[in-house]
Amino acid sequence: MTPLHLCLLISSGLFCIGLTGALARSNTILVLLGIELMLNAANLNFIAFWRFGPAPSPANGMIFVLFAIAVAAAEAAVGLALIIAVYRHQKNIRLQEANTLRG
Amino acid sequence: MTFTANHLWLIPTLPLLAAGLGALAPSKDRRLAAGSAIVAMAISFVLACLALQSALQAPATHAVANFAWFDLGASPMRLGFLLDPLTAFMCVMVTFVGLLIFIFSLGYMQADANFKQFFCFLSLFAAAMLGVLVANSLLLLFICWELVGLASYLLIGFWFHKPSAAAAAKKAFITTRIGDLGLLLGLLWLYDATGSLLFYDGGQGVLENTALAALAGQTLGGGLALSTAIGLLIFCGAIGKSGQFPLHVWLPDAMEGPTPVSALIHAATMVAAGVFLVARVYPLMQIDAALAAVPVHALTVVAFIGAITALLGAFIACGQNDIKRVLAFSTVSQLGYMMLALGVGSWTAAIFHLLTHAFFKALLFLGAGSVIHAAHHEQDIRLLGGLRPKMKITFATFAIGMMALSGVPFLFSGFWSKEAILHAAHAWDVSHLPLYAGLAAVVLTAFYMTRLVAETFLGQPRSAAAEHAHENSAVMTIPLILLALGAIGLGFLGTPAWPWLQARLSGTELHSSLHHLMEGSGLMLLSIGLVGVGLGLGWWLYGRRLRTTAEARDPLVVTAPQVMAALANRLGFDELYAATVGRLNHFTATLAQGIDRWVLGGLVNFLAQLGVFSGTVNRQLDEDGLNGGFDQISASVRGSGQRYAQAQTGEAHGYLRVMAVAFIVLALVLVLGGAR
Amino acid sequence: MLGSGIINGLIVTAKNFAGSYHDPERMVTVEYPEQKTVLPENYRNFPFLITENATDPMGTLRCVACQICEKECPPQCIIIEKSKDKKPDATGKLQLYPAIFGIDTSVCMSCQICVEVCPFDAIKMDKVFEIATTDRFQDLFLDRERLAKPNSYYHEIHPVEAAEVDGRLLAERKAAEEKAKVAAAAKAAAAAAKPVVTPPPATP
Amino acid sequence: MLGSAAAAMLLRNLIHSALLLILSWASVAAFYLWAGAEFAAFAQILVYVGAISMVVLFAVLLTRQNQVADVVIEPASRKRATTALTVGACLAGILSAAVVASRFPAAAVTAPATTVKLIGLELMERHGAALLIIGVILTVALIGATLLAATEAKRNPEDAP
Amino acid sequence: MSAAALTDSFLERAPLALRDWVVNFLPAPLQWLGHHLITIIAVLAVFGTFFAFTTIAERKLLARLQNRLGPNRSGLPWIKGLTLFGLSQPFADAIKTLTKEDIVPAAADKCLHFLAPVIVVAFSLMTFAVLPFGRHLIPVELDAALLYFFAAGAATELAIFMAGWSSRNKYSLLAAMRALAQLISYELPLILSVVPIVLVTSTLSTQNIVLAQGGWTFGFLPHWFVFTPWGFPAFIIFLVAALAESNRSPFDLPEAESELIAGHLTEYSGFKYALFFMAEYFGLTALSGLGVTLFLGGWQAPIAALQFIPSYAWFMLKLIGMLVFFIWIRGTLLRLRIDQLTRLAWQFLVPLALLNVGNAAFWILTASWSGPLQLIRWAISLAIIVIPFILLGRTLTAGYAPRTYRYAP
Repeated sequence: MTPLHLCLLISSGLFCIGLTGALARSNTILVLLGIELMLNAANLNFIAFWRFGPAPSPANGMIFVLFAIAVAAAEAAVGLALIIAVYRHQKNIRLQEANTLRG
Repeated sequence: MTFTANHLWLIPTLPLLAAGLGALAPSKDRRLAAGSAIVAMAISFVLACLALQSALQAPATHAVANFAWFDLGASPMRLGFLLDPLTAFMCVMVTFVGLLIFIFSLGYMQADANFKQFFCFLSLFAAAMLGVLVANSLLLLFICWELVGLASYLLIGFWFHKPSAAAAAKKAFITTRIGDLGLLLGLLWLYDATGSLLFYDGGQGVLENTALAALAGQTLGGGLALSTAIGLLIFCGAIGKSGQFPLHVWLPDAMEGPTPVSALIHAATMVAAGVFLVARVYPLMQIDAALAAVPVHALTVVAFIGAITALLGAFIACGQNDIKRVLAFSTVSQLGYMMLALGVGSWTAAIFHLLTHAFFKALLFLGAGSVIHAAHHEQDIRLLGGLRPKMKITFATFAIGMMALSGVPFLFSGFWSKEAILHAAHAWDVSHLPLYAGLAAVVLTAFYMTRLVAETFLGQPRSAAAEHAHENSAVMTIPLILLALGAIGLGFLGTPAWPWLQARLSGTELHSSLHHLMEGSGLMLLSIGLVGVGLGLGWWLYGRRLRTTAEARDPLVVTAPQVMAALANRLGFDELYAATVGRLNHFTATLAQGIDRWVLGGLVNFLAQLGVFSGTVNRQLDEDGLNGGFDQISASVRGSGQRYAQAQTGEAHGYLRVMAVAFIVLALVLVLGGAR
Repeated sequence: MLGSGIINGLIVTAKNFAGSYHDPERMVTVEYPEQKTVLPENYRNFPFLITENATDPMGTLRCVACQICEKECPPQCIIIEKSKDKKPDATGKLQLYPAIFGIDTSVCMSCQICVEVCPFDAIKMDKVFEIATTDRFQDLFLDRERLAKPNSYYHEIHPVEAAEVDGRLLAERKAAEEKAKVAAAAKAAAAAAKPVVTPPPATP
Repeated sequence: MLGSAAAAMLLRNLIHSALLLILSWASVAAFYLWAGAEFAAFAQILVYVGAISMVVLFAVLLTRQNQVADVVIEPASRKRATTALTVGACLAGILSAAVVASRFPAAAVTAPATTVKLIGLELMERHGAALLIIGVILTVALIGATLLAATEAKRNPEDAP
Repeated sequence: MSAAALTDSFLERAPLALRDWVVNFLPAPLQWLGHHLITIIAVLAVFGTFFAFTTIAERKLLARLQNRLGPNRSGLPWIKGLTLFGLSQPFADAIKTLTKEDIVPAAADKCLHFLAPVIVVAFSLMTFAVLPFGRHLIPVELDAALLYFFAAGAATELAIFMAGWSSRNKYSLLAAMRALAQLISYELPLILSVVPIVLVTSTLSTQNIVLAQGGWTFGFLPHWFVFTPWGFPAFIIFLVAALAESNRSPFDLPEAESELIAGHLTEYSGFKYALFFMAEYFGLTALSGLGVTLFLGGWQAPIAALQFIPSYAWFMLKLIGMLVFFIWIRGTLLRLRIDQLTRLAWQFLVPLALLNVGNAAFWILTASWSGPLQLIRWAISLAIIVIPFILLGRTLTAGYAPRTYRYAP
């Protein structure tokens, strides 16, 4: 068991928790947060491979993580704004009720 | 300190700063917006003069300052600035004319509510235009080029509350975009072919021998050299921006903008950008001329487009009644001249004409602006008249501009630059058709300018607006006077006897002797004669019997009503485009409907008829068979649609679940199948 | 320009700062136990009872236990019990006196109504403010002995008002004496008239 | 990290789960620190703990609903939770099996020397285009979020036709 | 004395020498622990006392600014009549708050209610870790120190939210939201005002930034960043944003006693309240320290001739100067309204800070200019910032004028 294995296990655990949360919870905010957790798990992997990977390049993993964080920030902002807009429209934020786009 | 290419970025930056400042300033703060714009322009002018002085010390070299913008994959995307006589001359012209027009605008736009925005836009335009001039990279040039387009859009549509202005702005924007598409394609192709977009880069640039040879060496299908194809695509951009045939239609409409804008953008600077672009990439355009095997040379196309435009513009100008539109078509025609000069191989003549034209056309436009401002925004020449005693300075300067444009010999700059072009056309060995077109245009130019001056300034006032006109304040007349001086004096920089400008531009030795003047005297005499014919014709038709009322019919309309109607209608180009390009859209849209209605509908009709017919034979069978069949088909279609729609539950959880399951499957496949 | 106001303000406070060290006039602080501010003439807080003579406070209370103030007191913080006997007052007249006179200052609201209604100028407003105690029941209930303060103290704390009151009392007393004299004279006359049939005519 | 994340997803109290999530983000940052990625760790804290958490908390507070309504657990959501758990467990099993089974080349002993200056240079030069695009995305997201969340302004009476 | 001798003089090294001397008593395996513990204890002790004296200094100074005397009575408990100018007041205050009853509302979220003050103090103390107090005195030398500072500072927002929410008091909650809005709004100009420095020095390490400000022109004009045309506006923006970040007057809306009954602190009493109070002063001190580090040359002496005074003394002097300035501001300016506050941040500070970043970029681009060009460089750089300042200021104050009082003489 190398540190890399440990990191990957942790990150896959985090990913699965995020996924389960996103699937199970009905509150849209929590679904969004679950997705954020999955993103974090991916970032964790980047850092893990950057640090313990076979051919570490000086900054690649880090820069990936920075970009991912920036995108996550944008995503969170837009997502939460959407949630607020939905809330204003239908007075609750349960995801299963936001289904007016169904076929 | 010497001014080098490293300092060149200052020239466009200053107006840009002024634009930013103007955007920030409160809209009440007129003095600040205008003041910063003018000061920035003045400093830019001084810097441009320094640049010129520095460029003239080594006219044959191209001083560059390149820098990496960012890395694109492995290769850096590099931009740069270029200092050579072409850039320097153009910068001086743009900043000087721009400065005068800025000052003129102080008076002209005085009463406008959006005064501040106007100067902000003007500064933005100046910055973008100067950016085009100093760019050493086709990409940087393209960026600024588009910014110029944007500024032009904003300024044409400055009085956006007028529907016609808004429409004209849109038209100009879209029409030039068609050309820009070509430019963009050319740019991409060039980058693909050479891996660089820098013009000059110490032997690595696209305009330097290595790249040119490579470009000319490759041929495409049909024997077309690669350089020709790219050159023509780039030329598309120039066609759009410079209002060349067939994309000239936006330029006259652009006159809906405020007159200083027309003077600055649509006479002196922006439209000349196309000419500048071709002159800038001239080595690329020119390289295929040495190849005999190619079916068409890029420059030949340029020459013919130019010739057609020159003649066409002049023709249409004869039939216009709006003072600014006459000048607009005249601009189109003059730009055609420049293109013609480029095409026939004398880019120095083209730039010479560009510089002189910038001065006298800006002068004419500002004169027109002065008239319009004095006559309470009356632009129809039939309703003007009799302004000469009321507006002496305007008349005098306008007349100078008119004579420069018409090519009245010896004293006026237009004469010398036009002579240079005609000589070049004469020396062209491919065809003499452009020369004849140019000569014809000379007659027409002299004719319509005479008509314009006679109608506007002579005779008696034909409307209340013209009656109450009066001379404008010094802030408007002084730029006119300065420009008039330029319109006279500039010509002597490039006479055949002393072709200083041409020599400096091309970086060759200056040969001055009167002998050269004599050499081409035959052609010169011919063109002087043609100018005389034009002037005389104009005088005979318009000056001799001055119009007394606005309703009086134009003498030409009396003689050739159909022709004049067509000219007034601009030879129906707009209608043509509406009927072709515009209609194409409509056509494709209606095509689907048509297919629906006629083909399918016909089929259905036919079937229905068949049904009716068979119904008479066996009604029972008909209802069970055919109609039932239709019902069944439609029902099944609807059913399948519903089934598919059910997958679209609108529930994000469902989608997420599907994604998760798919992910698991993917992971399984990877783990079981492809695990190393 | 934006910010000039801020700078002006900073200058003002900086002047305050510097001034507070060399210019005692600026200071608004009074260091209390050592220094005290002079209270204004009309300052008042709780009532007290006036005695004529400082040496015998209980003997010379002006109060005659008429109980008007007790009835009028809005928060009902005054308690009075009349005496069984009578004592001569300042004028020598026999009057009742308060056997018990108490004011609960934890209830008193300093409204001064008791002073207004007192026909004998016996209760006045005090100026003390150091009245903090450790016991909030006994110590805040002021009895007769603690309430009684001599007239000279009244002159000390409210000189103008006290002078006016004394003047009025003096005038009243004089008027009463005159009246008494006249009444006495009349009485004497009446007494004299009884034995003498024709009384001498009264003085005009 | 895992514990707080799991608890966050389980708790009924939204604020608590949000705070726990923040804790798990912070512990991710701690992980970065452990792995020697200082810059990423501080960026993570600054962005997640400093900014995103605030947005989340604001959103939670702005969209609060009746506490009562949440208590009723519909059968549908029970079913959904079971499926979710199954899916999550499956995935966890597969991933961990895969991770355990795979061999990686030997790890580098020390963390790669990454200075802030190096990151800055890399960002501005090699990844300049990406940086520009990220900037644009962030700007657009900011404007979009503001537009979405902002209440529609009352129309000016002058605007009416 | 030569420069090298100066930088290594005994005084300069004294604190380090003391630490090493103590550490040497420990067994070798524990030495690293002792090393760090001593650093932590030193920071805690110095800034704990510093905090105590800041409170008394603030009270006395404020009093003087308003022509009052301020606390001057407290002495020592066992000597009667000794007042010490009231300097022992903070200790009296501390004893008072410690012995006060700790009230937790019945409905409160007890755990969070307890955690909030702990977190806020912990994180505000953490910020001290990267401040260079002296030439050799920096608790932790980090490559990304500035980023660390702001990351640690960001956590206080969380604590404020926790305090407001866990109190179950609607005023607390509303005030916490307001405080958050303020903190987030001002975080932006704060960070943006620092960006020019990072641009110019191309480092995030605080120690390197201080080193970059070393040197003097003619021996008495220090090369501090506050004396550059981009550094001065950045410093001003930093000051304003720092005031707002530490909830101090005139931006003390979050705890405006008269409006919000002390905001998120409403339900706190006794020691927890004291912790919040302490965290606030720690935050202020840390931000002032950062300001000193970034703009005022950190521990560099202002005049070359004064270098013999140890560097940490200079740092402390400058820090005290900053704090005095903050107190001065508090004694002068009135509290802003919430709309004025946000408007100031978004319409004035942020655009100005962005422009200032551009200004710094210009400064770097023209770094090679010299001679008369240097003057032009200064003029352009000043123009870049001053003209927008005036314009933005005009738009910001449009419609405001000195009030005219109808009935006043």
